[in-house]
Amino acid sequence: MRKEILRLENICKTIDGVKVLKNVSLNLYEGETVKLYGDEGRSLSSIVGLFGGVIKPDSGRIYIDGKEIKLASPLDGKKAEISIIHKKSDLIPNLTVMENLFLERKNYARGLFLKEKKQRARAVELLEILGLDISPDMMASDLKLEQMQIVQLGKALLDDRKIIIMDHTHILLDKEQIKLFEGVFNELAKRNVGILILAQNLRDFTSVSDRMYIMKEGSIIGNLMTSEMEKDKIIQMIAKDYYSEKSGIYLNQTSEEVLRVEGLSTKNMLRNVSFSLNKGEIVSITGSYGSGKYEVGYALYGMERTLGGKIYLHNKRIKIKNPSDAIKRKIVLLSFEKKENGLLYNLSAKENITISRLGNISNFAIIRKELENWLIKTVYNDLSLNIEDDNIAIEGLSLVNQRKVSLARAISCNPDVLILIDPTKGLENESKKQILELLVSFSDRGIAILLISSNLHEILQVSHRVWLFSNGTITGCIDRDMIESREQMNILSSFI
Amino acid sequence: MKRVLALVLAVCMLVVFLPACGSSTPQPAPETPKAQTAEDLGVDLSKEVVGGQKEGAEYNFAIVYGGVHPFFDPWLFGAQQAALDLGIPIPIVTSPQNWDQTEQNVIIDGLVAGGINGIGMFPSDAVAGNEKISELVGMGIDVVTLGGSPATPSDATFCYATDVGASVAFATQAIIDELKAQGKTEGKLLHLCSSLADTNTQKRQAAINEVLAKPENAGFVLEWELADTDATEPAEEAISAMYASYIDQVDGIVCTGYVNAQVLGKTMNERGTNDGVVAIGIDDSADVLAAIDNGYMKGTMTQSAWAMGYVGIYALKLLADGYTIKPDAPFFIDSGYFLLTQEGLPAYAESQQKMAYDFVSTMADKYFNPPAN
Amino acid sequence: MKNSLKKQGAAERNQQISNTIGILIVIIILSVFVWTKSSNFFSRDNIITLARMCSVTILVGYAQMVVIAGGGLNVSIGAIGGMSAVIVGALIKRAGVPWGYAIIIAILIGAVCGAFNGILITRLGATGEISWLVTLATMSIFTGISLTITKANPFYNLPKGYVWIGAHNVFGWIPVMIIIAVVVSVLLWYLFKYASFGRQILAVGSNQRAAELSGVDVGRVMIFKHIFSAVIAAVAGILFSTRLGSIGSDIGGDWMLFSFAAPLIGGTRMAGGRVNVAGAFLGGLLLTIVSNGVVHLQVNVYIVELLEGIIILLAVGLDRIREMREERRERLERAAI
Amino acid sequence: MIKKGLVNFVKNDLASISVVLIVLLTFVITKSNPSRLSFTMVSLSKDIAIFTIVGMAQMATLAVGQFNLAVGAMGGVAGMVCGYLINIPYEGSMNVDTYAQAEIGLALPWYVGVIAALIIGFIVGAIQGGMIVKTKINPFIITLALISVLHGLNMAVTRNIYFRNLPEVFKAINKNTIPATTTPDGGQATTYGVPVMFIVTLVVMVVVWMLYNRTILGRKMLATGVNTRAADFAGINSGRYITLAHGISGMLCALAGVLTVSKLGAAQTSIGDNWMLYSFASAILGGTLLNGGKVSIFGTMIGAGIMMVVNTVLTLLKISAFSHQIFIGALLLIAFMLNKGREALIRQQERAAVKVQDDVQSGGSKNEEFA
Repeated sequence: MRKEILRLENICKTIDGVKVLKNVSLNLYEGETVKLYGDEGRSLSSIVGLFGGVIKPDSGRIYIDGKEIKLASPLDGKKAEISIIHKKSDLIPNLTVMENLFLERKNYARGLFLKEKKQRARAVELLEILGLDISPDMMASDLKLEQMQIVQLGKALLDDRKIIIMDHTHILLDKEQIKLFEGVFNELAKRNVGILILAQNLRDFTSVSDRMYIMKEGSIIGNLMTSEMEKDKIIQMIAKDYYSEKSGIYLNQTSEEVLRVEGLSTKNMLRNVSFSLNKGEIVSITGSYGSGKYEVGYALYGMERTLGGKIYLHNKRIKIKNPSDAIKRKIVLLSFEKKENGLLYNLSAKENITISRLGNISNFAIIRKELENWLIKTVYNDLSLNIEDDNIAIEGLSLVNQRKVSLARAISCNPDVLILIDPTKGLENESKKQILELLVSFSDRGIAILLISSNLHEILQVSHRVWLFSNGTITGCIDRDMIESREQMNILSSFI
Repeated sequence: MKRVLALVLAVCMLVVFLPACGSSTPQPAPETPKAQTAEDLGVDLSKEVVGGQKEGAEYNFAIVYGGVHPFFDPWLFGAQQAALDLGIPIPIVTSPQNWDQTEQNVIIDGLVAGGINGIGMFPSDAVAGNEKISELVGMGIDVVTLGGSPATPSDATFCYATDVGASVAFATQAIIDELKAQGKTEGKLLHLCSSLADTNTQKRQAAINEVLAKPENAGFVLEWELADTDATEPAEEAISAMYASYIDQVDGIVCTGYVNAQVLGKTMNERGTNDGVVAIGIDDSADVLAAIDNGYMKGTMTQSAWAMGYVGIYALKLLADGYTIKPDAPFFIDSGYFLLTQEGLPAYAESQQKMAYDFVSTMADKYFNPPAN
Repeated sequence: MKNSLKKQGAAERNQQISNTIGILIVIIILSVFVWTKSSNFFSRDNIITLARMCSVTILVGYAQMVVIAGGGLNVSIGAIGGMSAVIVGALIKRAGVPWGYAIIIAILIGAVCGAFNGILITRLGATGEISWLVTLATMSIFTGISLTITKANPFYNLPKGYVWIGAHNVFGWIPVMIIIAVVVSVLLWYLFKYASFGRQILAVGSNQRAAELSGVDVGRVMIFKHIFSAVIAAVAGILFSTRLGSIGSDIGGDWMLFSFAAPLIGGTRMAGGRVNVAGAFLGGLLLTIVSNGVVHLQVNVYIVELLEGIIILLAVGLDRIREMREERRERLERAAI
Repeated sequence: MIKKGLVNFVKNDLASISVVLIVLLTFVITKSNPSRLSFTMVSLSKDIAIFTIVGMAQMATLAVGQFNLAVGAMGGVAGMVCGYLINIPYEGSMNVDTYAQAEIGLALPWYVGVIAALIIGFIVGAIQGGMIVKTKINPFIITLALISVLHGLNMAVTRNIYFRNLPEVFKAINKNTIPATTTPDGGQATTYGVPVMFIVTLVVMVVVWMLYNRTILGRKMLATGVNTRAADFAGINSGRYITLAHGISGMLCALAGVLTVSKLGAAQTSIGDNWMLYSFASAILGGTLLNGGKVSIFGTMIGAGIMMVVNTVLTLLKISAFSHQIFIGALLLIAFMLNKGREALIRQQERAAVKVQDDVQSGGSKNEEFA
């Protein structure tokens, strides 16, 4: 029996009132490569945070080499012989590769000064092992993303650490690069290093893994040996609930076109994106991290400089320069991909809702209270929202109510097109359902909804059509009727 | 559109009506009195100096203030008048923005680079200014210090300034004498002093204490010093607070800062009374002169700021012409001070200039040796 | 759960009130303390003096508060105030413009200065921590302009009507200056409470990105915020010059410290998004009482500056403690859901 | 065309600002009186020497993504400490001529005073950094309040005294040049050397360069500056390095303060009063990024050079000194714009390299927990 080097026992963690980790237990033996597959990036990130010492578990224990340890700060993580490869590079951009590699290495320095020659020799050697054809004097900011990750792997190697955690959520590597990583992992496994790969897709690294954990909504629902691994089985395991859940929702669709986009391109991301949106239709855009799906929304909303492309609203060509322009044309975007995109903290729910409509409810720039109250009341009725005290600061509300406040703001603008980015991110099942029901009710009223999301769950539940996005353009389109089929499921899930 | 129109209308109305409410004919400001030429005042300027344009001599002079301060304002006119009288190019008159020696040095460096060969300056800092003066003199640039003296020993040719200590001592004694004349045997004095960073402040503090320590002045004490009141805001704040709190306990006020004297004068004019306080100001700001005229202030210690500029340029011209300072000449040349009271007010401007002319008419003989050849 | 939320909402509202009452108590204690040492503290003269001096401090605090509310800092307030006053002086004395027009023109020029600040900040994309550096540069420029205008020579003998503003007391007790300060306070309170513009400032201050996504024109709000701040600063500078009876280039030179202190003491959040107009008013009053009390108590002049520094440290310390308390409350709340 | 030119200007920033400095210097050389040239250069080089160190003091805090408004106050305190330690007390009674003489002073050797001042500077800076790290209060407010506290403390303790009876060796830092300036009797100096002060600054620059390019400490401070979070992940105790950076800043302020004491020939409380704006301007002009993570030591010297030479140029152009401040402010604005260009350039490079900029999925949790 090989030695167990890492064990998590019943780890629970709640963030923003959402249980992201529910009684998670897993273990890792030396020389073993284990993949942890999960559908929630947040849950996976929390596990990374756990090892990094930046997230403290609410309950549960961590054992390393059979000894219980506490990870209270990043420094503890270092001491605990764990190397983490973060998905977002933690290389220091304006230091060179070599400087980054040896940033923390005491034995490559004499007192306060650095031993440059020794460092250089080691760096060259290391880059060769890693198969990276770059100079050690290259600035970290000039590296490509995957190269950055490999350099981080190099840092891990340099450490001679026993455990490597790789955060692979939402990263798109091409086959070559995956091969490179796999080679290094194999090498490491021979040196008895335990490797834990956290991934949100099924493809990558499955072949090098000895085992695979499957995580769904924060709890581990399966632990398979690679030999037992069948894609279909896993998909069924994950997607089981989706089939049953989605049937209950009535879908409404007309053929009156509201929005048409032709050949939209931006400087950095989008290439020639064309699509159209009908009245009362919910269309989802999904794709992996970095595919450009979010940028579509922002470009439509006037927040990304567009290089080319035409946007037609009700068959009339329009130009959108900024969000207030968009709102005037009844296109509203709500984004929840990052916290700072969301709400106006410190302000009350009421103020949050009416902020986009101040021009309409004020006279001579003075807000007329009766108009404001009327607007609030209308919106509350519309959403059957019940916030008893709408003067309290927004932080005082539960997460789902905060979301509803955002939706209320959107509805207060009477939108024709509603663009939503990750609308249920971070919510619990019950709350997710409430939000999705609201979306459906909007579409019933004829609002065209563009749902940009990476959550398979919600896409499958409410969409009429799904567009697959990669490399800045639409690569596939799936109609609702077809989503049922197994093949489409496969395509979808491989993207996510 | 309607809104914009309404707004524009409102603004227009405001613009039209508001000024109409106030009285609005601007009163012409009493500018610095028009300088009269020496002949007007019946003073003979040494012909040699006036006409003595030495062959090949350059007269690139500059006057540098110590910092931004209203006291310096008449310097410019004095210096210009001197240049006119002497028939030399109009000197550069400039100033650092703060009372900061480093800043003044930077300006002087620039002037030197531009070929200045004589500087009349008020050192921003009495002690630290000396280093620069030594450098300048080492380079063969003539330096005279005006208004404020550098700490001695100094390499400057001489210092033409009011003896601030003596001036304050005189004022303090005058206040005490006045109080005694009113029949008081004891009294409390208040000292409104200038910036603490100013070394003259220390001199003045010492002078006041010296006067009060005299046996015949027993009974008169210095109640309090309000320091750092040589900028308008702190002066306004401190003086109005002082008026509100303990003016009734104070018998005499001696001001040693241009701005605090001005604010005190303004406050007295506004109150229309001197609250039974004997106050002596310093310098000749409009408010102080008005307060004296109204009889609220007993007087003000004046030093001729105009003369500073005039004498400075005059002396620089002498030095440029090859005159040398007599070895036995004193370093400090007292520019004199006098207590300007209500009676002296009408002839004030004239007397100030006369003082300067009188001084320069004898300066060359008294303090300088003529050029050897 | 709903109940607890409701309670919390009330607490949220009450916090501003309790905060304001807190400052009021400090003011009362301090006043009584000074009064026991110097019986003239509550004399009519001193009350008028206090009212006059604090009206300027309060306005300066407001000028800063408006900028802080929208998430920023402005160190050029004093320079704008001083420059506006100097322009009034120059217009009256050099150009012979009636003083009423002069005031309006100077305030408009102040507004232009604010626009200059705002446009530079938005155009240079200077957001966050370091945006104040732009105002440091403009401070130097504005100060330079007023020095160039005055050549260090103050304007004296201002028109009677002009000086009347600073000297007159309504009913013999209420200085005109404080009336103006109160009027501005009411306007500001109204602005932040009822005007769409005020709410947009708060929105940008609380979360710039979210405000932008909500359709608030962030750039415009930033520019107008600075214009607004500059106008208040100009009013403060001009008001102060009516009090002084002369206009020199040194007006506004030492406003920087208390422009921050007044709103911060009053409970305006440094990070932006929350203001307390009444608090800033009292904060300004408190600062004035301190500097007035220093004269009354005849505190040694050498330690006054030290005192000021300590007061502002205390004020930010309090602000931080409030913030931390709130953070903890938020955490507890999250855990409870 | 113009845009391309500007981009090139920013890309080769060090070279371009050097060109600006050279142009300005050329102007000074051609415009100024030939016999005064060497004097002007010596004076300028002394000013540049001091303000380079002041700029580096600001640079040290900018490197960790912060700033220090209290550079001047720290310099003032350190200068007074140094003055007190090395001043030879005046004995005898005070009269008008000696009013500015301090009766106190320990008359210690000059190096003791200098070292003590540096230590005090470091401690004061470190306290400031510690306050910022521990209380998490906005550094602007902390350093602003500390200006008053330090300056006030300086005034309250010293009562604005002058220490001016300083050892000759100490004053020699200002006066002497290498090689020594020779002055024949009564005449003008014939040869001028490089002022000792300038050499001191060059040495300090090398030390600071070593610190940032060759030592772990420097690396870690830069890492903290560019991305505190990433630094935390890399196991760097960012708080410690922020504190250290403020300490180093304080120490450099102290050094500048000591040099100013030598230059003015007296220790006084007003030292450092006008440093703040210059410190930012020279550091930013020189290419230190406001967002932290990049320092430019040589650039700081060029930046300080531009700031100093501009004053001379303005005086030579006979522009009223009252308007100088307008130009200084405008220079700071230009520096700010340059900084923006540099940052945009770096971002552009990053974008070109990294396909994906935004960190997408874990946003929620990260903002909560990792911030």
